[in-house]
Amino acid sequence: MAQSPVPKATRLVKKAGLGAWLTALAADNNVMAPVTVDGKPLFRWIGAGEVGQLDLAAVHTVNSPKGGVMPQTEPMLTYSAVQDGSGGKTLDIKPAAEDRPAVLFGVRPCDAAAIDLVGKVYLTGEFTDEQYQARRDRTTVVAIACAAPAKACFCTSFDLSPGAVRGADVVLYGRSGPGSVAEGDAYYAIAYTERGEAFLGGAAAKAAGVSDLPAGEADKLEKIVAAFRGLATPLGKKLGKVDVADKLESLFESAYWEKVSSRCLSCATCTFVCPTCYCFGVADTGAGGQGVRFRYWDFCKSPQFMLMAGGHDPRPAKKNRTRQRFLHKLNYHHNRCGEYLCVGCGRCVESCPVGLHLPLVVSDVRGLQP
Amino acid sequence: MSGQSVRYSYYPGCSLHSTAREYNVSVRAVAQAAGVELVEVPDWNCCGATSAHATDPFLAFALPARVLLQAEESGLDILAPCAACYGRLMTAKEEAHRRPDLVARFEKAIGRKLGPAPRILNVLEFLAEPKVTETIAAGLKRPLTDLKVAPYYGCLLVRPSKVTHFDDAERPTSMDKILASVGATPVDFPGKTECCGASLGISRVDLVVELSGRIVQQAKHAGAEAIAVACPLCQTNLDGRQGTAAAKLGEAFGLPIYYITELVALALGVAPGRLGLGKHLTNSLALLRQKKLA
Amino acid sequence: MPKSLALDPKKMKEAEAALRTQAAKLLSEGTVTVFLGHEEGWDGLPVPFFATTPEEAKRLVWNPLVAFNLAKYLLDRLTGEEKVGIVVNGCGSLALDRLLKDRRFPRERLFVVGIPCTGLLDPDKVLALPDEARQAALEGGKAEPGLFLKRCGWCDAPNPVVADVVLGEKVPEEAGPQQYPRVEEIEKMSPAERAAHFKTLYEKCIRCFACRNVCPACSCRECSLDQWEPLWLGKATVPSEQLMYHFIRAFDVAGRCIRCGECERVCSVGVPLMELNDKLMKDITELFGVQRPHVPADVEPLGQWTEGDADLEAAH
Amino acid sequence: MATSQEPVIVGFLCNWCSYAGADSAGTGRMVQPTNVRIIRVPCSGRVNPRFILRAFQRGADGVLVSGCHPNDCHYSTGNFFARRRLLLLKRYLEYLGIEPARFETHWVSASEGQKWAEVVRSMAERVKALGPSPKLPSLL
Amino acid sequence: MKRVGVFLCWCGSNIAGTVDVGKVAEQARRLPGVVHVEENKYTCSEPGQAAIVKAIKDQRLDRVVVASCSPRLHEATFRRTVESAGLNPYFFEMANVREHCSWIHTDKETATPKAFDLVRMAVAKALRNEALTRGSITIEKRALVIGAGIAGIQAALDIADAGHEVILLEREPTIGGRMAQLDKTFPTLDCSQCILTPKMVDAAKHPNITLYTWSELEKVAGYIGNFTVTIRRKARGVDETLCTGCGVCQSKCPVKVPSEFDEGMGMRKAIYSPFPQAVPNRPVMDRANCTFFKTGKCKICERFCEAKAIRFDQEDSLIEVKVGAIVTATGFDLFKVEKYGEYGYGLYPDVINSLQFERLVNASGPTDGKIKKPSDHEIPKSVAFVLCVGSRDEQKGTTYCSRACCMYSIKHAIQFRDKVKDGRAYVFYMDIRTPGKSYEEFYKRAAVDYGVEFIRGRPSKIFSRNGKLVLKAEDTLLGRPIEVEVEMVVLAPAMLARNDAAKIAQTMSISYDGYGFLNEAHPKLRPVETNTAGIFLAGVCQGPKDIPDTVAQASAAASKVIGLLSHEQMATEPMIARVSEALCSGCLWCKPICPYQAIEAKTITEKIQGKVVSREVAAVNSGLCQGCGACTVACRDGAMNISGFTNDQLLAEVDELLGASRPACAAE
Repeated sequence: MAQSPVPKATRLVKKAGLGAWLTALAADNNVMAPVTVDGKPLFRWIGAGEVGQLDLAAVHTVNSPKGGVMPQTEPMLTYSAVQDGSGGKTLDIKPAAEDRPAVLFGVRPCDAAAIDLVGKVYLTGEFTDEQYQARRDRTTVVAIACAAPAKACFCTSFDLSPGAVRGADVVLYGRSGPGSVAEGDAYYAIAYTERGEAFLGGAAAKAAGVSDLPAGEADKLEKIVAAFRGLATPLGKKLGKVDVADKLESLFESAYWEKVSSRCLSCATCTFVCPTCYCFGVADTGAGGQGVRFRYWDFCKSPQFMLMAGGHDPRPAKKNRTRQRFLHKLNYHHNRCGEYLCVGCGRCVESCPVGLHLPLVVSDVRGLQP
Repeated sequence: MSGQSVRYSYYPGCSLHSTAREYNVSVRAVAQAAGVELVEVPDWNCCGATSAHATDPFLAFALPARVLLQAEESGLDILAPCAACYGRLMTAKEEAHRRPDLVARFEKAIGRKLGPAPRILNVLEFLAEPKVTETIAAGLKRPLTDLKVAPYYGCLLVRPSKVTHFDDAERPTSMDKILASVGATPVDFPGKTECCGASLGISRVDLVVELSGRIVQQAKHAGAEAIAVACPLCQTNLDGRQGTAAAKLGEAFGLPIYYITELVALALGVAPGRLGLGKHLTNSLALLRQKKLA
Repeated sequence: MPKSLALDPKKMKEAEAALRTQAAKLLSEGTVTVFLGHEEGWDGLPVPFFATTPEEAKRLVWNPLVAFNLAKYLLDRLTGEEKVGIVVNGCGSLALDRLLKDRRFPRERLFVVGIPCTGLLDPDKVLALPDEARQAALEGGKAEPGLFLKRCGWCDAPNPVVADVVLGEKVPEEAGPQQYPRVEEIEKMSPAERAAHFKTLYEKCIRCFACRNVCPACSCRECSLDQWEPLWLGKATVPSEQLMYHFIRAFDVAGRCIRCGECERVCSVGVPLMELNDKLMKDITELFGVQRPHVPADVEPLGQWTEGDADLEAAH
Repeated sequence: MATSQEPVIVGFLCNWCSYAGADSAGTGRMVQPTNVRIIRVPCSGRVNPRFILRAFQRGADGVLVSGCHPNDCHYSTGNFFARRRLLLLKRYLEYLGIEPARFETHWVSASEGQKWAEVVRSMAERVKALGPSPKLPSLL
Repeated sequence: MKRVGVFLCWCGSNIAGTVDVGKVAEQARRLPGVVHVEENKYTCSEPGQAAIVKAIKDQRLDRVVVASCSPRLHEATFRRTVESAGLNPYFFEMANVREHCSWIHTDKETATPKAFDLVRMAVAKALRNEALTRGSITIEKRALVIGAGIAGIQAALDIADAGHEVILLEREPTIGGRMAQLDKTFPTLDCSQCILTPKMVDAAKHPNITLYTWSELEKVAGYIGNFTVTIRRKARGVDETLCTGCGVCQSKCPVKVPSEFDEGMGMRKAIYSPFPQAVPNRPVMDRANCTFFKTGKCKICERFCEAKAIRFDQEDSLIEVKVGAIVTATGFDLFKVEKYGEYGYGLYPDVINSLQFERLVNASGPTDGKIKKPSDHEIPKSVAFVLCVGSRDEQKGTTYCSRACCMYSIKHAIQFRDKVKDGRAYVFYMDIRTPGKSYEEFYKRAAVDYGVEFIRGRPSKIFSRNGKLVLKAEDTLLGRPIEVEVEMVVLAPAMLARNDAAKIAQTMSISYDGYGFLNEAHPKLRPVETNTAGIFLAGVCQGPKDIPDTVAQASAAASKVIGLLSHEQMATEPMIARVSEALCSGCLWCKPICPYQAIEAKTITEKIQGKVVSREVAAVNSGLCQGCGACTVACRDGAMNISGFTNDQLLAEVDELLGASRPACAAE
């Protein structure tokens, strides 16, 4: 595990105060938080009126909070035809309007790590995605450590844990340690970035009764944080550390891909619930000389994803597309960035209608002959 | 008489309560004989004939519309024996479809919604209703055998046809059929639908005398012994102008002018004495006695 | 039509054995080169499985959790010459028949093993049960009606309608008009309430297209909703497009939906998709007298007309 | 967008009867409200219910399909197919929360300019009474 | 990038009076793809079209939008214009801002934005217009003429003389139609029969003409150049090939019923030829009145028929013919004058209608040409002719003028004065209309030479007085009421469309107006064509007219047919269904929907993932497809499309209308 992150500020927030905090935040920020709609836990933008639906019980929302920094559909620019001086016309192009600052609240450590992980794709190297950068710059990530990891959780198969800090500005740790947080109980709110520090010192936090740590609790805090970080994950235990990057180098042509992909439905469930999938497409919509250019999540499992004008498709079959998705996560990205493109959230395990997911592939690959 | 009683809303209008009381009597007598109940429209008002409809389009609509509204509650078909009343009610019914502006103004003025208008019957339609025809078919007490009667329809029962949708406006036959059904001999004559002069009787007596006189003359030349009418004003003009007309046209007439309901009532056995035939100006009892009908 | 649902795990066990034998025989004799069935997946739930050798056929399972309709996988094998074996229960055979009627797979390249069905359980619900209750349901057949797949509640075709061989005895069928209580409830709402209802529940859609991809009535080579010209469906995931996606798709399968409910089952965010399909099927029955097509007619309900169809103009 | 202006009704008219009927109304100078925008199609049977859904999606306040009278179709049976599809669609739209008056189907022949004008007048009135059609959030 | 030119027509003040064309132009300049916007006073005029051609060349336009009148009027015109400039004609698109906008609106404030909407939609569609090529089909070189009155006979003879086969269909027992009932024709007073019967004989004997009398149109399928027509040959009761036309059967038949041909003025038998010169000279059996069919006994005709041609057991038969063109000449009915109760028709026997008068005055008619009163067979000394009975009367009849009644009533008056030297003839009229060569002179002659008395006034009533008929009217020239006593009254009824005109029109898929008259494609420029290609009109079925006009129209229709049949092949509209084979899944649910059986399965081979595979897709027979588009809706793949009305184009129109820029013009 990497070196322990250094707290910049530590506060205490009562569970009962969370609502007030979110309400206060919603006044000046776009707030995204887990809520339950018709029985399904979802990460959603919520208004002040929806704070009551906050639901921190489920470890996994169906979707991840990645939409908070990579909206599924995001306007990039607007255009309109206007008359120029000489009776002709010209295009008036305006960048998309900037959103308000955003707070992603109640993010699980795996999802927070995913934001950082994906950020490397967008923000490092030759090109910087300015729109993504701007969005990240105005986003505060408030994570919450997992008191009881779910059956499909395997963040520990990577350099993460139910109490990990990566990607988060603030992490909330249940004051009584792993296990459920009772009513009347409280969270330690620990800022690990300057942004987080400012956040905990902000007006909204004050309004919510975020207080200083009672004297003498520092020791207890340290133990509890360590407990969270030492927590095992059920699937992680079964899977162990993911270690297949090198082996996959030689398995591109393996018959395995044909076999494992045959039951794939070619739907986007795995991609869209995955916190680390980041591919997008660009499209225009408009009429009469006005319109919007926007990007939207695309998915490599789609038969249209690589289809080129003229009909050629470099990945014509499910085999090619399935291989692409898993090699990207387990090999290509690892080669480029030195880490897997997966944080072990387990959503693909839970959501794939046909049980075709990353842990399965990892475990299958281990058994394959190179 | 078979079956249970049938009910109609009854709109007598001003004439049947005043100058044409005997018309009222005979309509009710026929109704009674046929086992039909006539329920007078509560708090009815003037139909707007002549004065209102000639001067104020809104009032011309509003007056009959209110009558329809008053009748609405009973849910019954309306019988309007006076041809002018019938014409005004039918016009209002037609305008209610065509003129939402009038309806809106009316509803605002009266504070109530105007529902769909009921069926409006003139007296000839009433006499062709199943209850009445059944009664006639069941047996006449006093068939009007040998009585040659010219049916005179006047103008308002059949015109304008797009409002009344009743009979052939130029060659109506409904009254002919009723007369035949009670045993009389209908006499076809050219004056059937000519104008009697109507309310010009007050301002242009000379015209009315000529118009009414010619109608009576044509009926007589066609062999009629009497004329049947279905309108109070027609009755008044044809009946009351015969003397003056005789002088003008150089020919005496003496043709009794009966309301069609009087003849039907007689045939159904109502005693002539009950019908107020004495109110007519041209002797209408003599002919009946001569034919042994009274 | 509330049905009396009774699981028979013993029968299923017998069927499973017969299925393995049958599939192994078909594969070894070369009648088929692949056999479409289920095997036990990572977490114990059956997943679709394609056996290519008699050896692999031993991995085939048949238990109360084999909810997944296999027919759609035939499309992946459309271009070959190979003969394909497939196992179906009642609803699986309806899906198969749908594809056959849509001419999406040649019947002569198919060998269909049918198994009469005594009901299936909802895998998600079973998985969430405590161990003992799960055991009781799966092995003892003791399952609350709520544990069954929704479609079992309205199933009137437990026996395969297409099969080359049937394993096990026919199950008695309960015929009767289909009931649509959920639709009726929505019909009682005001237009504004209905609009709000669909907005709330349908804007959750994440446009993963799992519902379409699993639907046996959706078998186009390239879905028109994926096409760019014309752009039937905008790419933006905004409520207006999310709802339109489902509204269009439901109308496209109107009269062709087999009421298997797989679209709703595979939806990860829980969009109640059958509310649309059922409404259309209910109206098609009411308006045109066409029942849920067990064996789809040679002409679709919307591909025909009669002089007696209600006059639209008068409907206003 | 639609709130500040007159409601817009999209009309899909078959080329042979209703489009010609609307022409007749024009030739006869039969004054109508300006709400209807006509899209010419060969036959009412050409009208894909998706077009109608699309129009409502994009904020149409009403949609009107008009074709030849039953049995009078230029292509003999197109309007019968249309009738069935659109009948189902009408109930479907209602179910989806679109007020019934926003979608109408009429049969107007080439000679029925008067009827066309009346259809336009009455539908425009009904749609106006309903107010603007609710539009779901979109990028535009 | 496409280059669209938009041409906004003022149509004089027709459009510009209600639409601010300049403002629309200014807005249109902003539309995507639009590189040229131009206003014209009259775009369809020579200079207007020249401007389009010039702009296409100068501005390198590849799409043209004209905002003017209805495409039903000028789409073809502008397509030719665009084509003449070297552009594919289907790159043209039209916005109907006249019939659908300026003519139906009064407020410039709202009409202008609407016009702009229509232009936007047309531009959006035009951007998606594709180059289309016309196909060709073989033409069946045979024509069908429906109705063998003078119009049908004339058309049939003209077409046959040009060397094409003609099938002449007539539902009555004989050809000849209304004209055969007439005595003399105005204004020349030549004998109707004398000029008609030779033509009837010509038609019967012409080697290119096949005559089917006592036959009706059952069904028309197909399209221009390739119609398949089903004809019902009604059971005649007589074997036409054996019958010699000797007439013994009719002379022996014991049954007498009023003759339709004589308009009830004379009698005929239950087996009969309507008149002696009937063509073909073969009787028909009237089963409704035949004693044998009523009672099972009689058969006198059979007994006397030497040719053994009587067939009691004959049944209707259906025959199918293939033709390339159809002329509809189905004629007219007369207004039922009974509807004028005040005129006493039916009550007074001596009130008759004009056609009855024709029969009375006709030398071969029931009275041998003597004008006799039906009541007492005496010669009337005075006759009143009443015009406009049913014509020009919105209350009881029709709004239109029947066009021929003035002239034939004048003719009747002259004929009466000619035959009854001391008689008096009165004509009651509203207006005397004589718009024809030598017509006004004819009218003058009636008044001056024949002393016909013309009274301007419409009788309000006809009644009987002292055995005479009295016409009550207002003489509107004198301004006073009059009464005229006559012995006979002749009512001139309006000419009406056949009572089954709508059915005929539906059978042929052509349109008809509110009166039931069949519609021409354009009232001025395409007067004998219908909106269904290959079907033409002649005679009164299209609208009231007299014999000269009818014959002229018949020849015009014939010349159109001759022109069509002179080609071996003809170009077909390319706006028909087409399949994207790449998208087609081959479900073929489109097939049962096609009304023309134009869709079949077709096997294609293609490479899929490197493998050559064959699969079935739908294929459209371009000769059969008519472009209705019903199949497109059944196609979920989006593989089926109609060229010119593609899904893409129609959606573009919807999107453009309702999209972002909707308020662009209105907002200002």
